[in-house]
Amino acid sequence: MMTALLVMIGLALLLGIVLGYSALKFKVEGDPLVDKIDAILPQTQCGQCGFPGCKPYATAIAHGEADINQCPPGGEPGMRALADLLGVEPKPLNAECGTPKPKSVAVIVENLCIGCTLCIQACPVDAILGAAKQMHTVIASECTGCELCLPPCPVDCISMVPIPEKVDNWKWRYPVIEIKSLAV
Amino acid sequence: MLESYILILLGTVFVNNIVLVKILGLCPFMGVSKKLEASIGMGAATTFVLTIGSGSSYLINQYLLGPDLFYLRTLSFIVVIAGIVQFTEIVVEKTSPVLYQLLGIYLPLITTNCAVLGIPLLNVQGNHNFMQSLLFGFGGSVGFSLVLVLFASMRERMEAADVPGPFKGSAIAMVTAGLMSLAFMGFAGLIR
Amino acid sequence: MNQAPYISASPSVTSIMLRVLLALVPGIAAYVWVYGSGVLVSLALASITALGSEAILLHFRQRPLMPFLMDGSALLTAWLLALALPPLAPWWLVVVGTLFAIVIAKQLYGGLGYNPFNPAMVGYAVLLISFPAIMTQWPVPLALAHAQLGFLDQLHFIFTQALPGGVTLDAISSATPLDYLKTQLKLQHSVGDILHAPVFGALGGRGFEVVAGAYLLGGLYLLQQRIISWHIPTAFLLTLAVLAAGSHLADPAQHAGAAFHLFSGASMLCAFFIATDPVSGPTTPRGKLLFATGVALLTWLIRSYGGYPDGVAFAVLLMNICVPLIDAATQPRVFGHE
Amino acid sequence: MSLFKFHGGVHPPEHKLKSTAAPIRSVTMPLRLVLPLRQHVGNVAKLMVAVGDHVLKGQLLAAPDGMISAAVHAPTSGTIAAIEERLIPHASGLPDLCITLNADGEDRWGDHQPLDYQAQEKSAVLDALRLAGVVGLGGATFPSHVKLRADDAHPVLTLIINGAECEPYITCDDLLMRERALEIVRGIEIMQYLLGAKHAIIGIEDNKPEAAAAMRLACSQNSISITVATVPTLYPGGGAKQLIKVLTGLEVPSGKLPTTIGVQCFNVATAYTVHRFIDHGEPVISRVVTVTGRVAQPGNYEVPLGMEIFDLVQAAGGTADDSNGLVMGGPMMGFNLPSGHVPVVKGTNCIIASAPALFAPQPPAMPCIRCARCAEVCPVNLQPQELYWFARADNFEKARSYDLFDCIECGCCSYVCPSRIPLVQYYRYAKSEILASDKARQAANVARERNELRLARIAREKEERAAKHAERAVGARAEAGGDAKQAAIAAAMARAEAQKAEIVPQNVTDLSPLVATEIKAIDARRGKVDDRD
Repeated sequence: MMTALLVMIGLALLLGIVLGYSALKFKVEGDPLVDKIDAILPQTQCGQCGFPGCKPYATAIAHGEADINQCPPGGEPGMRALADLLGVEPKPLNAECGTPKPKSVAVIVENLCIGCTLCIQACPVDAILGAAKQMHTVIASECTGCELCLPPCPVDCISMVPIPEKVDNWKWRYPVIEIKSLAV
Repeated sequence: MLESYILILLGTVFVNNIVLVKILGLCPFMGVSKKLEASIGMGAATTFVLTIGSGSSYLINQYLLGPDLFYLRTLSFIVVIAGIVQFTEIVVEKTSPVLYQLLGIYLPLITTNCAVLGIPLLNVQGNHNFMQSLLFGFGGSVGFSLVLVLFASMRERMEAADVPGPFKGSAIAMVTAGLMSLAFMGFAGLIR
Repeated sequence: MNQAPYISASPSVTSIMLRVLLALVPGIAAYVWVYGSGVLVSLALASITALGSEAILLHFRQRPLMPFLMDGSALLTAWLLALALPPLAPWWLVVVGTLFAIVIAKQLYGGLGYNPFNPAMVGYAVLLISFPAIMTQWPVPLALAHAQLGFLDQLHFIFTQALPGGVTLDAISSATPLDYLKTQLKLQHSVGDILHAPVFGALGGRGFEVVAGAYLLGGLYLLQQRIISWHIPTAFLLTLAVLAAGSHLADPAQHAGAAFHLFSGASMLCAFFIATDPVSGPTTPRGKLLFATGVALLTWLIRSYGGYPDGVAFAVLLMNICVPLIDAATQPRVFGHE
Repeated sequence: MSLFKFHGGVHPPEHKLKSTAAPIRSVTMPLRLVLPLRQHVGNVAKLMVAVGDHVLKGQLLAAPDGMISAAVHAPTSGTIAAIEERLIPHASGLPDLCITLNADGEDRWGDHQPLDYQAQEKSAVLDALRLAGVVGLGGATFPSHVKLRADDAHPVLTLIINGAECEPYITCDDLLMRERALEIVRGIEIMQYLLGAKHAIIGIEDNKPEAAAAMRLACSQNSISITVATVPTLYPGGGAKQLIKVLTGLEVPSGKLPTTIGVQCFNVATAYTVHRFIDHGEPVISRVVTVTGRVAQPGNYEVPLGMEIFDLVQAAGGTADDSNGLVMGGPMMGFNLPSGHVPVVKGTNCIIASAPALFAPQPPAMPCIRCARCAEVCPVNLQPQELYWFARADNFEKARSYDLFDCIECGCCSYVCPSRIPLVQYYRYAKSEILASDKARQAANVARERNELRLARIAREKEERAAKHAERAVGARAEAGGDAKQAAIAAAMARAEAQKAEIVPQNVTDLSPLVATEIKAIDARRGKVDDRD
């Protein structure tokens, strides 16, 4: 009995030492996964996921505190990319966080704008130009469509305008395979 | 001598493939075969654990336990394997965070992979010497890795197949594993 | 409305499959000549089962029936399986094998174009493992048989396993040449002695070598029609011949020669009809060579050292497993790439 | 000279004789011309005129915007009637900005002079070409002045002139070479001078012996050495990269320009327009278009740009009764026009009046049986069946790694597919999805950067303000007597605190320390922002 105990204790001790040493030797600094996740997120910084930006959401996913389906701007493809990266099953988007919308940009109705600068402070990417008491305007190419400027506006002069399909952003459609629609 | 070693190796890889013939280690076989990359990592990790585990189990069984403490066999094997798995996990996390994430729960679960415990126990049963044990462990894990990687490559291709709804995912993977096992039966009798 | 390219020049899937079926006809004719017309019953049984089960599954899967039934792929699977089975196999064997091939190996994976395994060979391997005795019980070629069975007798036998009065099972059936060779080798006989037995002809099994020759003929037609590329048949036959000839040279007592291997068992059928199945095979030229070499190597290994008399089915299935990796590893150099 | 081979290729029926019987015919100047500002690859041209302006023939209507862009000119004299979005001949069927020009019937030329190109700096000549609207007329419409700019890092040794015209039905280059060989050779001479190329090779497929003979004759009358090479007829032998391979044995490296291997390639029609501009001062205002298929008088027509395609087809005798649509380009790579009421543009090389008898309706696609016929004919040696497999499943990364972007969309794979799968459509779909997602990724990177800059700026401002506050506080203490004000501020701050406390943050339970610190840091930055006001 005594030998058995000793043997097991010895084994455990030995393994403990090896593991302890390797844990020190191979210590992981920082979290490279966060950046990988952040690279997939659309960087709208819209906060629809419930986190105050894309990076915090990425951090939360990396630590298993948030699900991969909370990003409506990233939509289905974004969720799939995350599922792929993390090796988990894809799941439908969480409707509580919002639903994917066609990509839009904010447009300020300029004759209504009172120049309060509230939207400028709300914009996470500094895409709104203007000064106090001056009319503001949105730099369309920089706007991420996060809608964060909508609530602060006291006169509701900002609207989201979907980006129309033009010759230069037009995409080829998925070919329709007719065989499935062919009745017997 | 060399010939017998080669036969042990070939025998464990193909004829007595641990997954498809002995039907051991199915949990990671089904779990980590969705992506080729992950399956290669899993194969490498398992090969490492199994080879070292098989060798050290032999040493423990032979020199530490002996015939008196045979009842500690399973227990001590599990302890040793768990230690090696832990070590592998630490190394993988350091060297490849993405692989670490991809392997997920299956990495620590190598501990409970029945193949990993099965091989040391089969070693004892077969009265293998140290070299044979090492080769048996290595061959077994190479066989495991081989079919895992082949299976993963097949599953990646099947991803785009028009599989009927109820059979999508794990169900068709099971069917495929079965058919692979069927194919591996062709090796029967090649080497005892 | 159409989209570019507006023009097309290629035989349809159906016409490709029909031409493959046509290429099997000489083989079937030789079969009938050697073994009697019982094989036609097997072919009919397999065809009906294949089309019927395919139709039912397509119906369940809510896919259009006609284009998929007409494509001829189910029929081809059925014929290949029926030709691989013993000619007087009981009806239920044919039905079970075909069902397995069509339902499990083909339709579960999504039907035409999606099956990773060769359906006919899956059906064959399942039967071989489940019913080894029946699967190795081949009729004696008519020329050698002590008793002749007419078509009706054969039909009767297929459905009831009953023989006409005065005829014993041994009188009409024997082991296949490959099987016979294997058992005799185990009994410490040398190849030279064994090949003197009456079941062996000039090249392979007596009678059967004619069937194999007819398959070769059909295969050449497929090559001429460019339905199959030269890679797989050439690599398969060449590898098998080299392995057999080499081992025969090294140890003539233990190994049969190249001609025997090429004209026995399913070698010819495999070279032109089974291994060339595009769906479950590789697509790159180098991949095809690799695949066929692997099939030949495994076939020879299983025949020479394994537990089964013929290894074609297992060899094809084993190489089917490797196809995705083979394809990935043999991608040709793309224009403008190093 | 020795020729080389490229992988694959197909031999579709040519149908070229139909439109080569008659010489190039001219059409009457239409009353109204529609000129899209986007007739080329690159940036949309900048408008230089306004509605109501009267313009002369050859006058600049829109100037190139940036390097990769091309000008648009008035094909005749008249008045600008409108500048608006109109339907253009584009596969998308979407409208784009166009200038509508009402012809005044005088067809009066504006000021135009030949250019003594040897007396000027090459860069000045190229700038002039840029303003002349010269683009590749083979169909790609890439601005030619960019390709003609000699690059010291990659000197061009061989100038290749593409007269292969491999697509069925199209014969506009054939006829141009037969009838205007001297002019083309003159254009080649100018191009060769600009590029500093050692020699020039004209590649012509061997199904155009008349054109090859005409070009040989023209070359023999010219002082510079130009080789006329007949190449075997094999589609897509007229693809620039394929022709370069056939003529020189060199492969243009993937994703690189032909200049990296010392080659530059132009279409014969482009050479012709270069000659027209340099020797006559005429910008690109017309082109030769093949009108064929189910029309009464198939043939080649010299058409002013902007002419409605419907009018052009009428000029060719109108369509037959069974015609069911118009295709721009050839049967292998063309596309359906959204309507006949779209203008002829610089890229319009061929109009085919299609009919079911001509182009049989495509049967439903069957699943891919992996027969690899497509791989056998792919001129780029891709594995079309694998690309299809990935594109079908939206597995874009995999498709990209199988070199999807090397696909030239020639249609050979679809042409031989026994399952009649519209393979090219899948590749186009996958390509445009990948490009869109790349664009989105770039935008996301910019947004991330801007967001980080903003957060940094806010932090910096907060610090500065804190420093200022500290300074002021020191001063205030010295002054004293500001109690009432201090109290008011304190009260306001308390109110703000209370308000803030009411806001309950979401998802903050069970956070890991890392996330918690992250959020805290952001809250801190926010606090700074709030403090500012």
